[in-house]
Amino acid sequence: MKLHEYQSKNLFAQYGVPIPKGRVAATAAEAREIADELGGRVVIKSQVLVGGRGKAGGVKLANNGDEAEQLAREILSMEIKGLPVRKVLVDQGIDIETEIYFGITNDRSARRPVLIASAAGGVDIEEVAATTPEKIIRVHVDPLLGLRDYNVNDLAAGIELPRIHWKAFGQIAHGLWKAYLESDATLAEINPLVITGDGQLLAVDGKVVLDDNALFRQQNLVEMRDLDAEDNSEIEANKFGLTYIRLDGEIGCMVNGAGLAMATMDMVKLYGGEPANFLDIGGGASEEKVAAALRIILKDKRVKAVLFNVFGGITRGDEVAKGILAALKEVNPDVPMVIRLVGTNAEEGRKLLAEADMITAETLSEAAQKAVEAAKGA
Amino acid sequence: MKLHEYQSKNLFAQYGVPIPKGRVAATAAEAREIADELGGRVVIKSQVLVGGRGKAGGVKLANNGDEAEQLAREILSMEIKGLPVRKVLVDQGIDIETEIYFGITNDRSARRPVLIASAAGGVDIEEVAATTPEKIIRVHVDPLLGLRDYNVNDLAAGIELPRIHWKAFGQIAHGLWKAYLESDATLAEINPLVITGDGQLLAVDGKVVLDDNALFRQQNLVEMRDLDAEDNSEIEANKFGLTYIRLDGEIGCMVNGAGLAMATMDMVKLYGGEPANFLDIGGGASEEKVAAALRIILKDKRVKAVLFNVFGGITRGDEVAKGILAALKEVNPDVPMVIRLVGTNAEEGRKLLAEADMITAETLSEAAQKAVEAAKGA
Amino acid sequence: MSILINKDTKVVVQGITGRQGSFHAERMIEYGTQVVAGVRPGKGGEWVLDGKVPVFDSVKIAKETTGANTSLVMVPARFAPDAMLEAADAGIPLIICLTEHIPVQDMMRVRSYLDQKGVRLVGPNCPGVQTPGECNIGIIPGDIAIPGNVGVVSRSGTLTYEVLYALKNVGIGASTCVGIGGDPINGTNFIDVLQMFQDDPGTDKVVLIGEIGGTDEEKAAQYIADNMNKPVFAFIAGKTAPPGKRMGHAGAIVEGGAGTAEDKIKALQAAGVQVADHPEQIAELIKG
Amino acid sequence: MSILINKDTKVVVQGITGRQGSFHAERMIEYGTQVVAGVRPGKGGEWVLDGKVPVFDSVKIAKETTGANTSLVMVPARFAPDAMLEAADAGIPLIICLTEHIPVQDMMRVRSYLDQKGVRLVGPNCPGVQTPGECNIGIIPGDIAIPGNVGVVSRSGTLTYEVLYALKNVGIGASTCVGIGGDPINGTNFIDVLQMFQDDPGTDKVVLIGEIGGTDEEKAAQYIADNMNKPVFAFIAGKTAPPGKRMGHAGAIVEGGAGTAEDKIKALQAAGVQVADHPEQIAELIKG
Repeated sequence: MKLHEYQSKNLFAQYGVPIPKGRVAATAAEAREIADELGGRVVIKSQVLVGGRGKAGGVKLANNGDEAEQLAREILSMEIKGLPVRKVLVDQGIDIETEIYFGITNDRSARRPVLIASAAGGVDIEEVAATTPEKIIRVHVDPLLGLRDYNVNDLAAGIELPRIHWKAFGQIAHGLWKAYLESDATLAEINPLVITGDGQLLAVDGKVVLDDNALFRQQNLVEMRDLDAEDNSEIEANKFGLTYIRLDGEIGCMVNGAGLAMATMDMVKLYGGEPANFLDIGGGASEEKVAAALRIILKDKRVKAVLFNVFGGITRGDEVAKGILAALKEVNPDVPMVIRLVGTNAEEGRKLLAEADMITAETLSEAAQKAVEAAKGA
Repeated sequence: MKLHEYQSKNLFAQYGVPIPKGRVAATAAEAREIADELGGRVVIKSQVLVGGRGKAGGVKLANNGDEAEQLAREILSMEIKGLPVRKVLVDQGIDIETEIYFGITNDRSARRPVLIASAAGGVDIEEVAATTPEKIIRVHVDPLLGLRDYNVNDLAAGIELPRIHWKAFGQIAHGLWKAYLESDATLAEINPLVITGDGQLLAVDGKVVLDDNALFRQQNLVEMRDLDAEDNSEIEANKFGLTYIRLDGEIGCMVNGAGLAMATMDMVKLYGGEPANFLDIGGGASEEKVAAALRIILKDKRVKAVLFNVFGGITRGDEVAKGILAALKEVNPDVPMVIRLVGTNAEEGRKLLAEADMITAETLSEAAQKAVEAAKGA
Repeated sequence: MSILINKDTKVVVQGITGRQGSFHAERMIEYGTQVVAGVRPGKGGEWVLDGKVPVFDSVKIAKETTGANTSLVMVPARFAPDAMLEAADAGIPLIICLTEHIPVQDMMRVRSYLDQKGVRLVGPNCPGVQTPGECNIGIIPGDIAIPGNVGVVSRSGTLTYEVLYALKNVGIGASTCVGIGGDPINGTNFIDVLQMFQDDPGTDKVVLIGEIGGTDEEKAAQYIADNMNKPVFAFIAGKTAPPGKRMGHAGAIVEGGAGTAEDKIKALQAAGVQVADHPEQIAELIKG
Repeated sequence: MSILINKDTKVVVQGITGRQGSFHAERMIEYGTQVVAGVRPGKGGEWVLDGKVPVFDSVKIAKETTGANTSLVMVPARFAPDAMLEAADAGIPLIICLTEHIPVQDMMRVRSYLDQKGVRLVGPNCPGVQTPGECNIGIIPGDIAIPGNVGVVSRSGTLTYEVLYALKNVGIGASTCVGIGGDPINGTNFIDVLQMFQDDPGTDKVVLIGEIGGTDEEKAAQYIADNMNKPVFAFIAGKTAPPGKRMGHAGAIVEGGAGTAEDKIKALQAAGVQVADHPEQIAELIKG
């Protein structure tokens, strides 16, 4: 789950990280009011959960309340990469001397948190990493010890931060660490961390991504969730304990198990089709779950055929088949359905499904081929 | 540093450990008032920092306000093991069903915290450990992980705590752990932890010993310090960065280094004398420190001779001697002084001191022998 | 021969009184696995599965009483980190954790602690480990694999069943099948298992089933090139997965251009590994 | 020959810009010790001790730049735990910590972490380690010991100087002298050092200087009885110390009847150790 810039920065501020004065506004009038409060010179920043909003015109500088209102109105009517802008952050204008990148994330291969900093801040850090990797300083933190001062010293020395800023940087580092730790973030990022003309350090932009698996203990943060930024079908799938990801093809896929679901998509592609989605129905296949999954797949009008691939292991194949039949009756799809059922009691299952006017297959290859053909014929 | 029972229990209560209703009183009238508030049936407990106050008559049961006042008056006029009783804790009377011992301390040889529990609570746990060690359950806690629920389960299972009490016991364990951890305790002990007639768990008595080395970060707790319970000379010595411990003999000892100070005391004893104190003046020997140490030693009127044993290593012997001479001039002692000075520039130092009417010695043996003789002659 | 588990393995099931725990423990016993104990705090002294398995209050007590040497963790995600720490603290040398959805920061702490204790963890978010004919720990169906000389290691569940089943259908059996799990931070990686297979005299060929996300397959390829002389066959799932999306498994995500199926396949092929176009093809490739 | 440190040891001093740190670093250099670096965050790039020693912002940078392989920690108690963790994290294999008054709970955490990293810690609250004629790390005076074949290990500071000095006065030298420190939780105990001396061809006899508190001397006695063939001589301080009082050292306390000098002396004698009545007698006993 991603937090908006203003949510991220407010979170950081709670942990003592200094941020520019500013507030979020949902209307142009509010933006004007905030700009007037802040003395006129402000930045109007669209709050959308995608990157590249600056290039898309979603960040503008205003010199007074009039300009702020005008620009806020423009931005609030935009759509950036398909997402409507519903809020803008109105921040005081900052006199920027230097821009630093500073983030904390989980290093998968080191299996520990890593602090990342670069004196070349303000731009896409992945680009810096690709072109001038020596400008990126990484310091790992032991997960049982937590952040220590010496970790911060290594980072500050690495980016050659002037000594005069070490103390402020240390406080920001500890604040960012606590924010990362206590909100179960997978990314807590300040970019840029600005050194202002008068020598202050300020987190001018912020980004937080939370670990979806830890949301059960982050109720306060879950309330900040912006459902606008998420696919409706994915939200719907989540409710039923399904994992659904919309793709661009025409063959709907319903599979038990994430790895098998990916492999099924790959097979569709291999035989000349395009998968319309990733969908993992997980272990077992209750009627309710299968029906919900079918509804979600068929809501996508591009879908020309549905491919079921179920490895009946723990769950018996005949029971899976019955679940599917019941779901079909409820949803009543008008596209061809191909099913491949293997494992325990698969034979019985296949018989039940053949009677129900489904195309059956023995192997995954056969199933994928039949689904691609069926989609072409539909 | 030790906390009183009422201080310990209040600390525990801050971490969610249930304690009996009650308050501390400095006068008999206050005790009556508290007893009346609590419904009459109360326990009056002397608050002194020594063990065995129950056997000494410092804990009494009262059935009403009159009795409470009377007993509080008696207890407040007592002295227990040389310490005056200045306060009593007035606690509601508890209907005790079972008494459990529960403590957390630092296991020196395992180098980690240890939870200790016993179903045979309410009595001296060291006695239980000595006579029926199988009744003591010990569970170590990893210092980097902190207390985990399974540690508590092992403990509860070990003392065969009835299942119905596991949840309450778990909360108490986590509370006691947090108290131990956040106050830098070397001991946090509930004895007895009582199961009442109506099935509640209550910490009826409590004891906390703090790590003196961690007091710099425990300002709130330092304010609870009861100087009555400590030796005046030891307090005075502390102010000068000296470690002084009063003993029962007649030969005052002043030594640099704790190990050497103990060895010096042992030598005095070996040659038929008795040391009057342990005193470590630490590294170096500034005039100010030596003078303070001398004053403290000589305040003890039983002292018949003073033995200096200084290994001038880092500090040069002549400088040590000068410090001692200046201190002698200031304090002007009327008992014989024996000094043994070795190491860097010891020769020069010894010459300086011999002129100052001090008995000098080359070896520790010789010094101890001379001090014992001098004390007998004095 | 086999790796990790065999007929002498004694299993304690943490979470045996749960719906999943009791169901799968029963299957494991039917398979012939020695399930010697279950753990459920506060339920010590009870017996479950028709009196076949005693329940203890803690892993420590279970181990002391039954000699269990492997723990299967099947408790909910919020309790799983402590369950693994408990097993490690109790001196269990092998922990197999099936639990899905464990927070990443918890897993980093757990893994760090287990490493310091020298404890091997398989999983989390894995189907378990099976040595066909001897011992089955977890939820891999018992009837889809036969004993044999092919070692199987995989980040996936049902995709692995698919491969085992395809192998069985052409008469090829497995020495041991290890599901290492689909989480970004896990206990045992490909290289750990490849090394065990290379050293296991009962394993002649190895199947590696990978997927998008991370660089473990690339590292495995390097290891294979440098250290293995047994033939390795592979399948990588997720060629069609879009970047920036977690494909069901928390670890299956292409991020910042890294972790694509193409990169992994190239690396494996460069290491001499035969990479199948689809999972069923693995069986054909091995049959040769 | 020697243990722990020798002429090739390269020392980084954590806290070199402090009064104590700079004073003793200077003495160490005079002795001939290779003090290659100092650490003081925020002072990286400066040079101290008349331009002899470069200062770095962290141990990691100091190690990378100078190849330091031993750290001397001389920072105040509240910073010492982090200083030790930092040295361990930077990959320094030997840490000698002189700092006194470190909170016990901090030390338990530090020791646990250092153990997991496989780092050897000597101290805290110790005078350091000296290999006469080669290397001196800490505050043991340089002129009180001569090179020789007697290994010395001690919980005390000046009491150790006393013994070294007495040995020197009768012409006996030391292979290495290790002050393990007077704190209840420390890094290296008697057994660790006894084992090193037993294995060191340059050490023929061993002196152990113990004191009241804990049971390390008793365990050492057991170790000597079971594993050592080199003669061991001992002195135990604190025969006259009253119970329940910390005698200067945080670890020197008789608690609950345990840790008395009598118990330790008995245990050592039972292990065949010659125990001296007073420290100077050690030299006589060794001379024989």
